Amino acid sequence: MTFEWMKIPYSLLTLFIVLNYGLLMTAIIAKIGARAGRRIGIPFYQNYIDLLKNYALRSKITHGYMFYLGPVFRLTGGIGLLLFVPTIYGSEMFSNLSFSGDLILALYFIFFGTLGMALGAGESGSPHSAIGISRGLSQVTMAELPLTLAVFAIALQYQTLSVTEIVAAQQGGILHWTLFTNPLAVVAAMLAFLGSMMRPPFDVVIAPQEIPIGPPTEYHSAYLALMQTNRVIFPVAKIVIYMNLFFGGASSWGEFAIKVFLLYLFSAFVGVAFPRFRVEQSIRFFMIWAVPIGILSILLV
Amino acid sequence: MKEELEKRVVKGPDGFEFTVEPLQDYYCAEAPRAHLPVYSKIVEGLFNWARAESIWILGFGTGCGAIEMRPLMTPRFDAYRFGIQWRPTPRQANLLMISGYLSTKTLKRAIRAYEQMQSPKYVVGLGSCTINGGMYWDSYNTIKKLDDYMPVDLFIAGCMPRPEALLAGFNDLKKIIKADKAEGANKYAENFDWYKANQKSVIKDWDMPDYNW
Amino acid sequence: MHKLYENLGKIIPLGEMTLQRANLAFITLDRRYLRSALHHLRDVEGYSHLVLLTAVDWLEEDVFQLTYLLSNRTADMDVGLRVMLPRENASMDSIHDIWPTAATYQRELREMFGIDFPGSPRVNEEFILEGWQEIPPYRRDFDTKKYSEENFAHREGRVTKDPASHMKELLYPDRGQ
Amino acid sequence: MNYQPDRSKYPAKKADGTLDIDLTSGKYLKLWHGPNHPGITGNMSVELTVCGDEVVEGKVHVGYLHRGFEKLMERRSFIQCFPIVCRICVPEPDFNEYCYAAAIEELSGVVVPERAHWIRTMILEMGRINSYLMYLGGQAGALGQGVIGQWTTYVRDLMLDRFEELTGARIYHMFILPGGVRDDLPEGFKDRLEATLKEVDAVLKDVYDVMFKNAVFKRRSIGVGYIDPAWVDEYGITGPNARAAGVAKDVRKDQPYLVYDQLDFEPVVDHGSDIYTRADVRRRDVAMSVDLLRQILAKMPNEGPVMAKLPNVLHWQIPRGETYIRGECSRGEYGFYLVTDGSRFPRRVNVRGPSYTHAMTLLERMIVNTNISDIAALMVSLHTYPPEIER
Repeated sequence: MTFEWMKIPYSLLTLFIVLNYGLLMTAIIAKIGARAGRRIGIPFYQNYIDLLKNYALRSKITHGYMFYLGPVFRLTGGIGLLLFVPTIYGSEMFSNLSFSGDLILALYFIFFGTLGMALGAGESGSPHSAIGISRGLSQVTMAELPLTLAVFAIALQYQTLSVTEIVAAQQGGILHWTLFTNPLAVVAAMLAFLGSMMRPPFDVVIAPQEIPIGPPTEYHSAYLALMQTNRVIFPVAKIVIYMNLFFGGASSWGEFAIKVFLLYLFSAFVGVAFPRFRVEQSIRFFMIWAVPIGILSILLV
Repeated sequence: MKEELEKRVVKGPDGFEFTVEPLQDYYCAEAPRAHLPVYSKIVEGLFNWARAESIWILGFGTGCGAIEMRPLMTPRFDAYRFGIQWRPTPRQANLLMISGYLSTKTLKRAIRAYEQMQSPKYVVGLGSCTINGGMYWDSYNTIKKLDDYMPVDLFIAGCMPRPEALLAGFNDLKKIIKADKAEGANKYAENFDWYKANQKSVIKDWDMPDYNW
Repeated sequence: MHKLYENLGKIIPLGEMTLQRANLAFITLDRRYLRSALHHLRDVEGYSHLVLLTAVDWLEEDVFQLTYLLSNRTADMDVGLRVMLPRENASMDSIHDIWPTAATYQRELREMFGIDFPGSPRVNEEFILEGWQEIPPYRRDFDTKKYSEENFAHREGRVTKDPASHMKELLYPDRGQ
Repeated sequence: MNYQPDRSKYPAKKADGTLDIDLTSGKYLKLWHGPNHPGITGNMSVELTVCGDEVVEGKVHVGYLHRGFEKLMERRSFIQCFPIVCRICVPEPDFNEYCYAAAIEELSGVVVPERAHWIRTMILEMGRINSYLMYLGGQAGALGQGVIGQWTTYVRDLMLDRFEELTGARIYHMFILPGGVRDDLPEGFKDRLEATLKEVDAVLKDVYDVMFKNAVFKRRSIGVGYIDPAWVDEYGITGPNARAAGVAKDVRKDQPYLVYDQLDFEPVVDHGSDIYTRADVRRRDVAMSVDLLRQILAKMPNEGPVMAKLPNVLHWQIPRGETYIRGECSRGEYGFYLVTDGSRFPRRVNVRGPSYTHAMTLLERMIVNTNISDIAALMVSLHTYPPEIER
């Protein structure tokens, strides 16, 4: 089949929509979290201002090449993750550059940003960054494991590695969703989801009270702005994967918005109510709970 | 000079010997540079608006004033509404709150924190003791006139200033920034020698590089 | 309290005792007997809590007064031991082996009064001040006002009034000196 | 869980007892917590030497807040000392005022009217509640549970409103003068205070449900930061830190001052002696203070003077003498050691803050063998305020 160049501007359009949606959604989620603390919270357009301000700072300093590349890698991870899975099922316009093997690629991209961040922050030379990196890599690895297991379970269940086909298999009524056809895999994946969202109880990587503030300690102005951009794109992209794999995908932007919002809210609610685990505690948590569930889900398929 | 800042030969864990000269390796010897507004009037106006609407404070409670910072961030006076929030690291902060008197020991740290912030950066002196020494006008350990040691954009008087006063002060600071008069960083870079002379006249044991990024 | 004074007096010679309250007394004693007194008070009499250790500078008599304040919680009794030291190159033996927390007090005294406590851990490290070059600030002959006027830049416009004369002008303006 | 240091990973000790740490070996890492650090309690700093995730040595550095109060007060007349004496300890300033006033009254023989005692007790208990509320928020925040701090600080603001209508100031009240208190209670103050106490009760219940029942909070705090009861006398531990270790140290009970002998209460004592127990003891202490305040409002005499007749304060000379006044503040035993020499100025004032021993020797002892992640929680659980260490 020939590659349709029209896909590229379509994908960029997707990217644009997702970026704005992410900026607004994270702000609104922050407002909801503030309500838990009886506060009003930030205005919903605050993220745009912060972004603009960080790009507008006048002075930048660097600690070496990898210091430049760290945020770039991270952003690449987020964008790549988004671009290689279909955002909206069934619409030629927003199915992006998805192809038959994109599930594996997506798994790779989820991890890619963290690795790039590790290289960059390691270069910055701040001991807090170093500690944050060691924590982050170990924890993200542990959080990835259940997800990978769950994804294998799904792949076995639907006998395909293409996200599109998986979504296709889930169409036709809520009961066809993986959430009901293979609940164990979904549970394992949701635990992994919590673990990789950098919110309590699994945010020891960037815990301000211990290692202010972990990997991004040395990052400022434009670098920080890049990472902010990624911090709104990456979760949405990740949630898109979850939505496609487990919650029947989205066939329209409205459905997309609602599902993503609810999934994000799930992690935010858990984050508001809980203090944070220590890193070895969280690793133990994943080993004891998430991983066995994932294995079990594979065995059951 | 502190001994860990002196040039020395270090034997690495792999037995490989190498010389470390911290002033060269860890610090940048270059003096600060004034970053003048380069863009056109409209763009700078937009940028200043953004800077004013998202003020990130460095979470460094240098004195008693820090006790009123927490009510500032909590339900009664919710400063997040105005785009104000804390950043734990100086790299990402724009505003350094000198919350109350500065002992000479803290002044040294405050200077380091200030110099690590990225321009444009702002300083707000909080409480009477930053203006003229206040209660501690005859103390042997606190500075009396903050704006001799770092460029202060705004003073908030009172001992201690109430959170309402702080919010009003933030609004004034926003006005100053939007009128792009808050060029403290450039002022610091231009009169660098004068500030350094003042700082060294107070800090008797100057054991750090003159300018640390 | 007098009973304690007698018991202590049996083993070591004591100076005079001032009974401040029913449950607070200050006893003067010579520095040679301090450690034995502390041991006796802590192990026999049950004064097991070192409340504070501080110094008073009697410039006129040219002595430092070290005050070791001990407390007996169950009996609700406090006793303060006063030890007089000569001011020039004052030095006292450390008690950080009896109460580990005394090391901190001794560090402060070393820095703020210049009283040396040989053998106390980290006693010569800077504790509160940094790069201090004058005489120790808590001594009476150190004038903090003069120091601050000489060393710090002051902002103009501050007026200082003697409270007595100021109030006199305010209240009785008609009456002269 | 007991405290068993594992010396195996440790650096060898030098002759003078200090650890022999070779930073270039790449095994150890120096890490500074503070002074500019969100996890530090106030403006102090801890110099950590970590091996992996474990701390092998910690040195506490204070002095960033030193203003030289004890020197400044030596050149101010007795009444002039009052504006600055409350600045010594920010979160709970009333104890400085009370201890200093009581010391002056004892040395100069001023007799305080009965009603002033009650009002003083009420103010001290209100300040104690403020300080504890701040602590609870900090303890949860040190473990990453920010919402508790929001709730407690909100109620603390309500309490500060009561202070404001009573004294006219939020933080520094300057209300307790020698000879009594500055003014009588305003009209209808008791009802409004009662309303605020109801709010405190409500938030205490919320805090208990969300914080103390939380599985993650238990996992982080139970068994961490153990204080051996034998250390209590060695290190001069007082207050909740000692009470959580099973030693019922409470000056309000042991040496009743003001009107505490007329109030009915039992000090809160527990035996876990870890972070969780200390937090729990303090939470129950808040409840006790609320109860004490209700008793005070009920038993307080409604009429009577609140200020004694003083000599001319401008020429007030106090004969030579020395005394020590102590009180139980929210961190432990707070005391003033005052020496007068017959002149118009104090000869020597020494402030004995509880953090002085908690934050220095005790923390340096406890911080060894803890995980980096636990240090913030450990420091907060000792409830230290740097200003009273260095004054």
